[in-house]
Amino acid sequence: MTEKYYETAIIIRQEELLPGINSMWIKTDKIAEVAKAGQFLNLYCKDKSRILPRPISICEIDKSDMAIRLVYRVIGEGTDEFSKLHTGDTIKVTGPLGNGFPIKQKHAIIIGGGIGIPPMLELAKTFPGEKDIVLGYSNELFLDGEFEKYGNVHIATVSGIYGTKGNVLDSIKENAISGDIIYACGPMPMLKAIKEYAESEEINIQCWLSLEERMACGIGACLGCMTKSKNKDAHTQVNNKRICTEGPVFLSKEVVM
Amino acid sequence: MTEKYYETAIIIRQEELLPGINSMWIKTDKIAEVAKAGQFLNLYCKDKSRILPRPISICEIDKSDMAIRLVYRVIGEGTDEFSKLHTGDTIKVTGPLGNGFPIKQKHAIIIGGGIGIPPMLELAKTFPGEKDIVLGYSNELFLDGEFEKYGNVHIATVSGIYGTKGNVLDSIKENAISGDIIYACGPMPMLKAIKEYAESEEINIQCWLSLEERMACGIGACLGCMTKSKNKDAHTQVNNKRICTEGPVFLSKEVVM
Amino acid sequence: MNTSVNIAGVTLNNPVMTASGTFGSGMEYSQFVDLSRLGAVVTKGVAIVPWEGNPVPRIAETASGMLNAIGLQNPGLDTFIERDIPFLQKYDTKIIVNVCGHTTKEYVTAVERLNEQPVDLLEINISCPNVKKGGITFGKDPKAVEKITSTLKEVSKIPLIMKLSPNCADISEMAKAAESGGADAISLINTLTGMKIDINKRTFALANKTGGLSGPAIKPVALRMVYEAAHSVNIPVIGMGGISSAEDAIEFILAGATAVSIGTANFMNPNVTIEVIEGIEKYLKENNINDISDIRGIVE
Amino acid sequence: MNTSVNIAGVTLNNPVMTASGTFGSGMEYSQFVDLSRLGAVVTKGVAIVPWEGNPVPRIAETASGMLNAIGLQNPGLDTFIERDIPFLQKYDTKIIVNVCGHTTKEYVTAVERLNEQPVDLLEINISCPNVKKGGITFGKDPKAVEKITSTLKEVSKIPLIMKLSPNCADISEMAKAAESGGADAISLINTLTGMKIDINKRTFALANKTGGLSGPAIKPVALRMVYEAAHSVNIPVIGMGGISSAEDAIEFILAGATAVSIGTANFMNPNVTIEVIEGIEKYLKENNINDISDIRGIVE
Ligand SMILES: Cc1cc2nc3c(=O)[nH]c(=O)nc-3n(C[C@H](O)[C@H](O)[C@H](O)COP(=O)(O)OP(=O)(O)OC[C@H]3O[C@@H](n4cnc5c(N)ncnc54)[C@H](O)[C@@H]3O)c2cc1C
Ligand SMILES: Cc1cc2nc3c(=O)[nH]c(=O)nc-3n(C[C@H](O)[C@H](O)[C@H](O)COP(=O)(O)OP(=O)(O)OC[C@H]3O[C@@H](n4cnc5c(N)ncnc54)[C@H](O)[C@@H]3O)c2cc1C
Ligand SMILES: Cc1cc2nc3c(=O)[nH]c(=O)nc-3n(C[C@H](O)[C@H](O)[C@H](O)COP(=O)(O)O)c2cc1C
Ligand SMILES: Cc1cc2nc3c(=O)[nH]c(=O)nc-3n(C[C@H](O)[C@H](O)[C@H](O)COP(=O)(O)O)c2cc1C
Ligand code: FES
Ligand code: FES
Repeated sequence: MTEKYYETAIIIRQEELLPGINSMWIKTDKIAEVAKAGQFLNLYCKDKSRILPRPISICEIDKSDMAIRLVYRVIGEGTDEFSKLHTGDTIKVTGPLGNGFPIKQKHAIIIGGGIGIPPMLELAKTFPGEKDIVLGYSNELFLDGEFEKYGNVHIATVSGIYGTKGNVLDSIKENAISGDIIYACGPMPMLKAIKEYAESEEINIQCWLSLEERMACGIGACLGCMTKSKNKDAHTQVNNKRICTEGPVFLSKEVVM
Repeated sequence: MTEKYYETAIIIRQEELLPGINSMWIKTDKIAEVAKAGQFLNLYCKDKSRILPRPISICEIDKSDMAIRLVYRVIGEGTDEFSKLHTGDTIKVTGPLGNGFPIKQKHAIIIGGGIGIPPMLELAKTFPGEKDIVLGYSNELFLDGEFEKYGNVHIATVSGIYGTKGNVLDSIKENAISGDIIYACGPMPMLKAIKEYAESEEINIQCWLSLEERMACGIGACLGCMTKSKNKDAHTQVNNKRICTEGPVFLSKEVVM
Repeated sequence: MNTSVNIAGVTLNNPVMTASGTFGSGMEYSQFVDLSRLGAVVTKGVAIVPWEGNPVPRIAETASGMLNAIGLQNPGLDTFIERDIPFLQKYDTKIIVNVCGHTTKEYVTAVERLNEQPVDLLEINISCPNVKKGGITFGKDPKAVEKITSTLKEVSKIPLIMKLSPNCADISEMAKAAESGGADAISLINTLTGMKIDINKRTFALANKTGGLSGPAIKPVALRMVYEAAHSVNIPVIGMGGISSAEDAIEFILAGATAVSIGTANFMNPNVTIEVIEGIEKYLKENNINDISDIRGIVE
Repeated sequence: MNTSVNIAGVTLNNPVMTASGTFGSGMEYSQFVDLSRLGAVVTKGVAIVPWEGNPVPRIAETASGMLNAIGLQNPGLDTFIERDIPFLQKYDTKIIVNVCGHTTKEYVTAVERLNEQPVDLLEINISCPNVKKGGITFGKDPKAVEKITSTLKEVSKIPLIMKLSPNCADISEMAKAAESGGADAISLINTLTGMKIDINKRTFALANKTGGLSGPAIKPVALRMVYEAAHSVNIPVIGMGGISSAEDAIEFILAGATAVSIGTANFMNPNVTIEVIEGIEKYLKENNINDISDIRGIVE
């Protein structure tokens, strides 16, 4: 287990990337020092009627400034509360949580879909091997420019206004992208399709998926956030894995989705 | 019934009069126009875990600016929330609520104790007759200077560091204050003592008391905020009066405390 | 788009009504709300004679909820009939009178007197946790519920809604008991019995020691019970407990409620009833639903 | 100042323990909390063999509360005995093992196996609303409570805490039933059964449809039940339900609880247990109370 900390972080700055998609840098005390790509934080609401923390993935880490970037969609009351925080305001957070992406020296295909794109940025930044980056959007783009310095970026949009018309797999096929390892985060249907693709006979490459589920504790104590697993899990002794602890990143072949 | 409005008011400014005692001017849409001394507002919290509005008395009314001043003690989570509002922030309010002080052309003794002092300011300002103003504090003074332009101000402090050592009745006796009518707001023991004093044979003058009780609706619907009354109340048909509606200001002889 | 609903032959323009005891007899809230827009006004519980209620404090706030121990203070039927019913008749809304009593006889007498009045429905409160005699004592076992229901059905000319208590082990049993007693509809939930202590004064926050918990805090319990009740009986179910938005109201309708009552939320926002009505209309429109009954109970 | 309390002969350094199912077996929270400072750690419910629990989603948030339908997923006694008990033994705290089962036999077998283990107390969960068999079925009528209690008392070498459900009509009856069955202590409340519906997806928020409501929302109900239970029995009462601050904990103690458990609040603040312990000490000091037992149950 990496160390985890419960801290009061300070908002460095916050901006809107697109209507309803916010980017927020926060200054942490110790979390940034130990955090890595693919992990997440628990963000606590100030409003006392919202008692559960909100899990948000780490989008970027700036160890020199002890800062962490979070990019999130304003979708409900909790994220709406966060979106109103200004420079200098504070927020309680716990982290870093979860396992993060395992880094392998290979040619990676890094895939992000929708609000699953932000966690791929720190991975793209820190992944040491060659990398193709495939980003899927429904329509408007965000963060795409920031990926460009780290690899070849391929865009897919459902509407077709940018890049490949279709989803990330359509882009992979259209651009004949290949590699030795896949890392992906995004909506469940996308992850299922990628799992199938990566495990198919003709492709058959290692594939790491970042999963989501409703959480309460975020640290492995409540057993709220399960994914079905292929084999019996060592911790739970049943075919269930804790997404917050054994994940959120899983080898595709280990999980049943 | 005066008109009542449910509005979004805007904070004009807020300052601390003493540690834990705040003064806040808010701009209303229509409330200030119809409000009068002795009435109160219901202030709603933004935090959704605090569902009941907080009743706060009107301290001053500025009809030309449609503004209302509220002076309140920061005593719990709701008033703590209000104390953090800044110029330009909004707050939902209902008002004006309650009956207010009945104005009579007489020599008035206006008595305020502790956090019961603020509602007496608008009364002192608008009362047309002669007036003696008696303010009771435990220790530190607030608002006392603002009363001075409206009448003779007499101070009592429990600690004795300012004015009469003791309570407001001690001050009345020490200064041989007399008048034809009493208006008072303050803690229950003070109000009980004033009631007894005013109704005593040697004094025997009309006495109006502003009462407090836990409230839910603030407009007479829930029957939460009763005071026992001497006679059967027309609305309730029992010896109970709604403080929020028939009060908060009652003729001392009509209520049983 | 049709938002009207039918309860025991009475057609409400929309499914939104007020919860008894939180809206007086409508007079006070009429300053904020056009009562003609409400599906129905449910009045504060009324008894044959005036009741004094409990000592104060009667109100305490809790996390996303509140406790009340009003103790069914009410002005009695004479004043109610003379003052409140004529007031409500001025509006284009349905009048539902909530009735309380200490004894079966008191309930019977009240119902008999209301028989002659221009009211649309009666809601019988057998579930008030805040009075020592009457109220909940009738509502805590299924046999007593069935008995009082059938007794009142015999005398009532007006359709009866039996209001059930959540302070029971099995709400479907209670619902079935009301149905077999002949109830025309049931409403639920009344408040959950709760307590608050002031640790500095070392005393109860309410003079009555316990009070009824209401507001958003209880919504999950209320919704579950409404779902269970709606799946146990064939009479209409009026759902309430913590509804403070159109979304909340729709949850209850999806769970099987024919209509909903809004109580504590009136204290949180005096306009809430209208906002809920408008929000339901918006939801129906956005989801291309022509009749509100098309979504009733569809989440199973 | 003495904050220690005694439950069935076991002395806890202070009255603050964790609520079963919210704290794992302490391992995860040991990163935030020094377990040696806790009065006791109550472990997640454990059964004789591993349980899979319910499908996801298992968690939903509600106003000042949450619903869970974990379904008592647990690794089974083998793993628990091998991994979790030795872990907890490293700390200077008491070990309370929460036990669940589908049948009386399963409970009996579990208790027999735990007899040989270095645990201080057993808490028997007969009140889980989230499993179809077992759990609540044992906890919903007083006779069943008395029966399972006496059956387990016969085999147990470790003192027994019976954990009661709030989903009943009369908690004092349940408390008395546990006492006459021979319980050494009772704990309450488990969660209130609740429901949430997603109106856009038109489906239940939890895969299990219903879940258990916990957190600050339920505190008034929990406090009332603890008060009633403490006034009905002579065995110690462990109070829980919505405690998230020292003030909350003190309310329960004033109402008669010997100890308190903190559940959902751990999710709101991983340090909460320590803050509650420190806050209780501060209260005692400020009020010149030398022994925590001097304020137990003094609000009557
Ligand atoms: C490991 C992990 C990483 C995540 N990373 C990101 C990210 O980087 N950016 C981002 O925008 N979103 C991310 N999410 C989703 C994010 O947690 C939810 O959108 C957020 O909790 C919604 O909160 P809300 O109060 O605005 O919405 P509401 O719908 O009002 O929330 C109500 C409750 O449901 C929970 N909830 C709602 N949606 C989700 C969801 N999709 N997953 C888990 N819980 C949910 C909330 O936490 C809260 O408890 C992540 C989720 C997980 C599990
Ligand atoms: C008619 C009226 C006029 C008032 N005018 C003023 C004023 O001008 N200045 C001022 O400082 N205070 C005034 N009060 C008291 C004020 O309402 C409370 O101090 C305030 O509600 C406390 O809220 P809180 O959330 O900070 O405290 P908490 O204790 O956290 O409040 C919890 C609940 O108790 C209620 N409550 C707490 N104390 C009181 C109280 N004394 N009276 C009524 N309800 C209470 C709150 O409204 C809330 O519902 C007035 C009260 C009434 C009834
Ligand atoms: C202040 C108050 C008074 C109430 N009085 C009554 C009453 O007289 N009769 C009754 O049947 N229910 C009464 N109730 C219960 C409500 O009608 C309703 O069943 C309950 O509050 C749950 O709904 P809510 O959460 O929307 O308030 C009262 C509730 C409150 C808060
Ligand atoms: C996620 C979760 C899991 C729980 N699991 C158990 C359990 O295994 N056994 C048990 O007796 N109670 C269980 N409970 C109930 C709690 O121990 C406690 O009784 C209840 O949540 C009320 O306390 P709280 O409001 O402090 O959480 C669980 C509660 C939650 C929230
Ligand atoms: S969220 Fe509690 S175990 Fe994962
Ligand atoms: S607060 Fe509701 S009647 Fe006065």
